[in-house]
Amino acid sequence: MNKVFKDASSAIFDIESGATLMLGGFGLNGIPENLISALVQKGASQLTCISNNAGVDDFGIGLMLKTKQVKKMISSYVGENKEFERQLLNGELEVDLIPQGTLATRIAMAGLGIPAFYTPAGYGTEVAEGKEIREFNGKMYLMEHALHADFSLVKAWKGDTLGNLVFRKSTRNFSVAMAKAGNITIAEVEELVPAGEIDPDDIHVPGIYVHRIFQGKDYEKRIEKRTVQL
Amino acid sequence: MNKVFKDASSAIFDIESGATLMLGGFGLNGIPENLISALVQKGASQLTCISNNAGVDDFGIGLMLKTKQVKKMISSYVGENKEFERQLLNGELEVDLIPQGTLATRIAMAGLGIPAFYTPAGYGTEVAEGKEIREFNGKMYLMEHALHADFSLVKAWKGDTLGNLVFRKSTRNFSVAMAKAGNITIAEVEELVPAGEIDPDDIHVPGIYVHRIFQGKDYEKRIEKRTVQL
Amino acid sequence: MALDKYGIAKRIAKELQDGYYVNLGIGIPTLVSNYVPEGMTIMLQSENGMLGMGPYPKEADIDADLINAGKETVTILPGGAFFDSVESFGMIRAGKINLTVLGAMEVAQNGDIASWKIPGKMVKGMGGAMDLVASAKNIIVAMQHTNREGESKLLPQCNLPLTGVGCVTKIVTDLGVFEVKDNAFHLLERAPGVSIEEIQSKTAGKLFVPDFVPEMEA
Amino acid sequence: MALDKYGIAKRIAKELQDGYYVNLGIGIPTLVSNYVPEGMTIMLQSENGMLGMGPYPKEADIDADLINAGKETVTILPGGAFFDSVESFGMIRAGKINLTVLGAMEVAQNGDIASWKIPGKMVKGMGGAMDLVASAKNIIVAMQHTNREGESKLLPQCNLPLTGVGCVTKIVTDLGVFEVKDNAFHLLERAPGVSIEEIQSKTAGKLFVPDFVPEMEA
Repeated sequence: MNKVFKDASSAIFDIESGATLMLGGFGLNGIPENLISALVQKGASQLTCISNNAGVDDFGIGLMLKTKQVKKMISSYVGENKEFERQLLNGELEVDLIPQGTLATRIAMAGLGIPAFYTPAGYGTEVAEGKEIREFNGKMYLMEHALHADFSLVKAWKGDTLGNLVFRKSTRNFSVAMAKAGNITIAEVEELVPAGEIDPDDIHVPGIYVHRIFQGKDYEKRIEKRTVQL
Repeated sequence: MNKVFKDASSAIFDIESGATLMLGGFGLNGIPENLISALVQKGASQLTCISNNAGVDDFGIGLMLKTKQVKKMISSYVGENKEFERQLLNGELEVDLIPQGTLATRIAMAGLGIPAFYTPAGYGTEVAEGKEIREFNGKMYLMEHALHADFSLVKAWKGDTLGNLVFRKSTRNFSVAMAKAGNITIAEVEELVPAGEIDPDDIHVPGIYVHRIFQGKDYEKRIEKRTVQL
Repeated sequence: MALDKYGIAKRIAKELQDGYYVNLGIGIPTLVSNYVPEGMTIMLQSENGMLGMGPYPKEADIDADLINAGKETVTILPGGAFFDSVESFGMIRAGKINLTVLGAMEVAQNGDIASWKIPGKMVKGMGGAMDLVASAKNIIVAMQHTNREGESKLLPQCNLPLTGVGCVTKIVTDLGVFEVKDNAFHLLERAPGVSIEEIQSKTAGKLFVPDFVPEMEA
Repeated sequence: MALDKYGIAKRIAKELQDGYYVNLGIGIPTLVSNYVPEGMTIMLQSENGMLGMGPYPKEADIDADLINAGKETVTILPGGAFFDSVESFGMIRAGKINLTVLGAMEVAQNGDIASWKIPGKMVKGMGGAMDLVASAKNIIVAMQHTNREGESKLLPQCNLPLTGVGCVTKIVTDLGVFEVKDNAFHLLERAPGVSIEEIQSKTAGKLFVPDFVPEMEA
């Protein structure tokens, strides 16, 4: 069993135009920098990208928007990106906006093998249009479906050769659920260690979900809003 | 904010007869030994107990069966207990048997604020009787509901004064989901440490779910099947 | 004198109770954390996956792996915990958050809230707001009483697309504190020096004014 | 000569492929782990919350905090992971387990399986069996061909309460290997020295016997 790849471009060898991708991260926090660069280089287009945000103009998914590789974004918040706005208003880009908790949970349900569930988020709003509405214990809920992807691209702090992943601080965000929801999950890590080096009590994503892993390089980890205490 | 209690009996002061309890553990692995002893001593009766198993004759929930404190068991497997069998056959005990994954997931959904979901487990069997059946992507599923409890009683390895919990090895089992599903969650730990001593990346159950915590004592950790390599 | 944004935040901080788990939205709500009474333990949740959010870091402590839901660099307090977005919204939906404070564009007298979209202008997305308002038991809206055009934001019904229905329980504006119940805004307190007449003139929705309306402590 | 339980386990081990994540039920299925071909990496899942389950511990290494789904003390291999029951059944339902091996009381020619209850006798509960059979794509049943009364366990339809419907893909018994498809048991291999006539006489369900049925390698 070999899950270890040399680098990002070898790990995405079979991502073709038209694919549906999940990309981990929240804002620019914990995004798969190496994999995004490789996708830009490879040039696969007409992609459907599921990601909480769309990056900024010159970093993260913003890089893929610039090259017009993205056909559709499925996100909860996309307000940080001017190129995004331009393409959206021009009709070059489709967008599906989903409440953040619903988005996270739909992804999680794919990893849990649960096809549908009920959530209160969006009841009585335009998000509820066309959805099954149902009352449980006197409260109204919408039925939502699990969200799957052809490929999930995530970035973890540490990983081992069997694909076990550990995240650092707030970078777990959408990446844990996405890692479990991809038909093929590709993980880049800051440090790749031999199997057995990570304490099995501390693993955030067991290797069973991770099909390919490689040690990334040159992490920029750009900060969106640098706020400091005076 | 003070969540710390002196011991098990002070922590269960308001568990009255007729309450619905979740008790963590798998077999005798990771069960809340101190809390069970305190419940036996207190003598609250007519309890509904949600627990994957029912202990053995003289340990775990078996102790509460002996004293006839349990009105109803909700479990996936109860085959290790003769007193249980006797009470069941005599009609002294109600039992609701649920597929293990469905049981775990129904508990998890309570902690996730999701009232209902769909699972394939039990389709076409007597478990499906009376339940909504629905097809998703060509496969048949049952609708199942979240499972709540008045009190969740769990045992962790380490905990801090704000209720954060860490488990050891296979003891996480049902306890993580149950800790999140109780209206009041009471945790006993082998070691209680000040807030800040546990790495926030390694916490299995954040303290927001845990209302009371105490350091347990005299752990027996009985082994059900002592198997060794020759 | 009407409250400034710090005054609004300070007033909302009086709603805190020891041991509360609190979610503060971006903008004025974030400022509430500066007015936590001494000796009170409040755990702030950031919906990108953190409990126990602390103040901004010192320059030397900035960590790109640690941001809040507003994408700002922050710190974590002792006893805090990291988790993922699924768990984060799980605890929100399960009602584990004792108090949610967020901004709004409009609030209706039945508790409806609009805060995420202005048709025809750019749509940024609802982020976590729809999950929060659909789930929280105790929602306080922090906002200016009127919009930039001077129009009331407390309305008979919302004109903008809704974020959630019948969910707002209290509103703190620059002019006063309002409880939302029985299909009306109930005036609880006036900002220092603000008259009931001013509040009445700037509230488009049904306003209930009791016989005595205390002035807010300064 | 019919296979003993070790022979059944050994035959099932031939179905393993490098990199497989496998769930082995209690009894004969557990024995399969003793026959993993050398050089092959197989990760065993134990549904109480572990991947990478290792052999029983040495006496000195027994840890009461580490058991398998059969409640036996075990070990974990390098690269294994612990998790909770929710995640454990999540990976099962999501189809991440490549092979599931379990016992049965009865299997029907349409793939139905009965394994958890004998009405009138004690009911122990289904444990995780219903989740496993409803979710796994690749289910092999390991069992004796006949019950203690000598009656066939491969039936036109199950008589006992079902565990799952239309889910069994393969059966390995003491007498042979069977694929379950097109509403029939298809004989793939005979146990060493077992005749087709014996298999036919002990199979109550529809049996399809191809022209040539190889004898299993010893």
